[in-house]
Amino acid sequence: MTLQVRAGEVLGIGGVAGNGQDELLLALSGEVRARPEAIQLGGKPVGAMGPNERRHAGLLTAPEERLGHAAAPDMSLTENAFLTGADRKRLTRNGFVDWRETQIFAEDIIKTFDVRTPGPGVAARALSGGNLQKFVIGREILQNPFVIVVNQPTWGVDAAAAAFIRQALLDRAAAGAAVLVISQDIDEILEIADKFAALNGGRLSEPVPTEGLTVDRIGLMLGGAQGHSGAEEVQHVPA
Amino acid sequence: MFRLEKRPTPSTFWIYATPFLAVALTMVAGGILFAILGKDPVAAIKLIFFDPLFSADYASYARPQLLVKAGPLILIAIGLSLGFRAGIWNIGAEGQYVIGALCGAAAGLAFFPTDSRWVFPLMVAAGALGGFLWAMIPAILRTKFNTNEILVSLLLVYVAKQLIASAALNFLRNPDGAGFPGSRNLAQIPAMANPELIPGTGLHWGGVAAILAVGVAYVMLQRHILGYQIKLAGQAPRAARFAGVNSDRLIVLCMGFSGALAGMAGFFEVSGPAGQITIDFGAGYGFTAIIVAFLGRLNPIGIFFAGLLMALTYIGGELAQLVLGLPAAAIQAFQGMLLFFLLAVDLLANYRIRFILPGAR
Amino acid sequence: MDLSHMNAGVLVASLMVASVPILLAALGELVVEKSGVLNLGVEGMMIVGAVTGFIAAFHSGSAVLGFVGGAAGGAALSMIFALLTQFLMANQVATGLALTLFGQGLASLLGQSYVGQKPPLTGKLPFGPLADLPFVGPVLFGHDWVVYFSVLAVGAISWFLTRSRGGLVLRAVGENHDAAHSLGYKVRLVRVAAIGFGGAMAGLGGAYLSLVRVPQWTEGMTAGAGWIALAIVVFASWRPWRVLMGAWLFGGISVLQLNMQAAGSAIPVQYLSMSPYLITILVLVIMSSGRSRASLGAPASLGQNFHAAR
Amino acid sequence: MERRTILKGGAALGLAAGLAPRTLLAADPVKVGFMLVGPKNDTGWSQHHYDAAMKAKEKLGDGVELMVQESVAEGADAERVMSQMALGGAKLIFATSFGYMDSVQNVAAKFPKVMFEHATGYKTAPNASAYNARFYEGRAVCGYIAGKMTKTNKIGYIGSFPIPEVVQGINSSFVNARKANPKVEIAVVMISTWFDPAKEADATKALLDQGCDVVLAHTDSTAPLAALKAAGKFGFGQSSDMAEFAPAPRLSSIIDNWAPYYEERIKAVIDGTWKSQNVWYGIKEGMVGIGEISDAVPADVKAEAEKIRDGIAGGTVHAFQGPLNKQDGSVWLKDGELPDDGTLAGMNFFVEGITTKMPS
Repeated sequence: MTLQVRAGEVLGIGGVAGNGQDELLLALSGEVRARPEAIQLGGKPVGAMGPNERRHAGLLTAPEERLGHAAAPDMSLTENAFLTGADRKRLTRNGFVDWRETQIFAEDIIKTFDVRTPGPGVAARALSGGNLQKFVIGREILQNPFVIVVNQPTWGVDAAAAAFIRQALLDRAAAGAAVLVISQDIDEILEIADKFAALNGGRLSEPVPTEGLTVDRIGLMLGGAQGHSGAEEVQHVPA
Repeated sequence: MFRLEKRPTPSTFWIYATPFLAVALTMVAGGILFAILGKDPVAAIKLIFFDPLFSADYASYARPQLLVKAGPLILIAIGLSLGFRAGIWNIGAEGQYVIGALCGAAAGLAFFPTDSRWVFPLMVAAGALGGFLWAMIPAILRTKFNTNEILVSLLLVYVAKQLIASAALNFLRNPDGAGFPGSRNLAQIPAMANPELIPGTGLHWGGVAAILAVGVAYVMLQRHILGYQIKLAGQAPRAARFAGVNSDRLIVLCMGFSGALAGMAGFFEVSGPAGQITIDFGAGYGFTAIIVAFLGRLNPIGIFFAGLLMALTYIGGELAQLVLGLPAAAIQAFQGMLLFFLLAVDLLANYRIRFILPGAR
Repeated sequence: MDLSHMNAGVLVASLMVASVPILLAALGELVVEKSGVLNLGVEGMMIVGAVTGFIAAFHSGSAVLGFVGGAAGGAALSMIFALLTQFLMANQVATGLALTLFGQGLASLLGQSYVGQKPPLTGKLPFGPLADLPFVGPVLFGHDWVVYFSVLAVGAISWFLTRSRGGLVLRAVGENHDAAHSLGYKVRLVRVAAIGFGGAMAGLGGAYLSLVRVPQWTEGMTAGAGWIALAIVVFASWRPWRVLMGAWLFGGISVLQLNMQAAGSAIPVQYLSMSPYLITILVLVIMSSGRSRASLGAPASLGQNFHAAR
Repeated sequence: MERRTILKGGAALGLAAGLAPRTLLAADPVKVGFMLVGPKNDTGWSQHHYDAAMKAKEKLGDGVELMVQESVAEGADAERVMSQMALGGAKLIFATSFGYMDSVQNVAAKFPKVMFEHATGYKTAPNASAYNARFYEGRAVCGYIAGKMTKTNKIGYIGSFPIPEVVQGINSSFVNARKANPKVEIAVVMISTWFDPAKEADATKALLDQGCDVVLAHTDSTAPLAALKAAGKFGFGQSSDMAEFAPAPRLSSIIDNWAPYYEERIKAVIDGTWKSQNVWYGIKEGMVGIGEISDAVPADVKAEAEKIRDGIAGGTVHAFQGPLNKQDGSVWLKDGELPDDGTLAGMNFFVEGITTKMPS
């Protein structure tokens, strides 16, 4: 599979669940590693890096499963803010966690992303799905990523929160980041993405511009008509 | 009917109140047990919980003994608690304890006779290293060969016991001991002894190490990134991978740390209260420490008090045997009850009990 | 070393007998763990089974009733564990260890007036001339009924877990209790039943010690067999036939090392004494290397308490 | 009874607060502590000490009060238990396991007014005695019977650890079995524990599988006798008479008989005549007993065995008497020579003819 996302661009990846969405995210987040050149960030090979090094390089991700994967259910929001923010928000000093700074970061997420919660000390599992999702997406976006990858960003989220999250992703693209949205919600992709690619049986189609894309065409793509195989290669090209 | 409802955050009141409630319930249930055995329940309970601390006859001696007995339990339990929090099951601390004692004693006795002041620190290091290396066996088998660490660490306890028995019989046997098994008595060799540091407190270097370990573990869990990773790996393993926690590294660290602490505890015991390597060295501290770790809710401060409470029931239990002639088995059953109650009432801290009418929802 | 005296048939026959207590207890624990519960109290349940089995046999004069009593005693003790972990949400590891402590104390108290008494005999099954066949005789036709029962139990449990609906439910509960709950299975009930079964099997194992192996009631007579049983379950990757293999491997090496000593082996005693533990570890390393955790068969919900939110 | 003691203790507490150990009231009985390494009903080592303590108390009556502590681990626990006994008013404390030796020395130094008796060790102090039994004398009699009774010319010996006491027993059994039967061989199994009935049974079976038909056990349970009974082979009672296994498989037994010594020493404390000593008593003093020799043993063998027993008691027969060589063929005892107690006590070699290697 080869895919390329440019800075300032939103690429939507559609497909029926179970066609490799989770694997794609794990490969991009660094939980599953590859050859160094398999994934390049501004021409820099990052494929062999683990999650933290990729974050350091500016590649941030938000997995589909909120409780248990993107966030630890029994930890507080502050602790969950630390989960991915430790490096880019400089939340450690000589290996020690700066909880004050971390809490400020968590409060910033809560405020900026309108997370409805009594405070950053609340456990993640006490939040509603939409609020936790806003927190998770907000946590990544507020770290100013060069590339942000989200899987099912608005799954099970109420309409208002979903709109908020989509807008935040668009804003991030406008600020110069490359945004990769993996979603089963085709309407969502058509709404925010510049280009669309279909994921089918672990294969990704050639991306096409979303503008003027017909429903029939999408259907064909999702069915695998334009399957396209090859080495897994993801590139982020600076604009 | 009643139903349990998980609290969003544990109740602060019940976190502190439950141990007292559990002790009170144990007094009642244990009292019934003692009464069935034909002993005065009030006297027995008083001997177990009160006399070691306050009686004029026993307290002056028993109180410092509390720290002697609790020291190794706390030291081992602190190490274990980190692994348990991360979901790494080191059940073989008893083996690491025994090997630590063996290595520490052997390192010192290799220099016998000596009065160098460097021998004791060397022995501490050797003890910690011994426990560390013994724990590395399950850790490395787990990370390299995916072998279950519960089984390996547990079976290695028996191997360690064989090793120490043959050390007592052969290569560490006291050459001046008329052919009898057992090493030289380290407590009688000034350079290698681990004496009571402040008279009347029972505090020896092992106790100091235990208190230090409590402090270090507390700070680490609260403030250090490693503590954060440990908690994360235990609570949400997928989130830990997402956060970039290296699970192999964590296994090696946690096993190594608990092994080193258990090894140190073994050495401090052999150089102080026990004195020598004997065939039967190792009185189950490594297993009791597992209970202590959980009684303390895997929290360093909790473990400190859980260790003292366990020690109290041992010492008080001995008194009850001596004075009332209670069988040792009754004390064992009593301790089991105390643990049951402590574990059961923990429920109140984490859950709310709601009474509901049948049929209603 | 003179090993010419070693008779393979006799050796195999002795290892079959020697491993019965471990085998029974490990089979019970296997079912418990398959349901997602980790009960470390096997040693405690075994010793209580040993004493209650002895008491039942002693008073009834029937060894069979003794085994029933042993199973009942182990199961009764396991209900304390069930109450604490399934209803009061207590930590399973700590509760299991406390159960061992309590069980040992309780067993000594119960057994105080039975020390030095003799139980009714459990005889070998009469196979007539078959028992005199070379090798096959002692191995297949020279045992008491419990030995055959323990091997049958392996088959029965294997069948139950893989072929029966009940086994399917049990495994579903152990793999993912939330999903099992949402499918309408009674997670708690299944687990309590599994715990009780585990207790009964551990009790049987204990009773085999006090009624056949020793046969007498003595304090502390299980001497760590329960811990070995726990290790065997892990060794077996939670598969019944491999429990049998593990128990026989461990029992076999234990018996073999004693035979080698008796035959005047040149290997130092201390190494022979360690050998059952070391070889078990070694075999496990060979078997488990290169496999992922999932394929090792540990039930995914093992050790986690279940609480239905609604 | 216990209740009264507590109340009295409370009164004394008021009178003598701060004085430890508490001064005895005139009417108080003498308190005697017994520290056991196993449970008091383990049917073996600890039970015999406990039973002996009870017998001694029975003889001495109300003037004696026992403080018993079971299953005390060696090391810090032992030291604490003895200290608490001393603080609780014990005048005399029996520590009944070898591993307590250094703890006894430590506690004895802390409580100079309390007397201590340590079993099977060698260290003494002005207020601490050592006492031990010459078990090997009893083994000599059993070994002789075993040598006569074996048909396969192979006897077995189950030991715990290769410590001097066990090595003495093996050597003594073998030397005297050879006297009875020059062709006899001995197979030794060490099970690395004093008490594990199942393992003891396995070890017995292993020895039987290797062709032994008489097995001597030096571990605590009756499991070896039960296994021997099932196999129709012979053995001996260990520590106690184990008469329930007579006449077969139990041919005779070697009995630990501590009671007379305990009675004597407690009485000495009551009378104020207790003095520190280091004794090693055998058949003569009655600390080692030979149980009734069963009818399974032919009359002439029985008579021979009894002659050895009485000879040892009378000092005319010895378990070890030269010429005897060590396992490696070097001379241990010249013709007619008797070993000194020092060598015997620390015995760490096998005699010639035993094929089992001494672990090193």
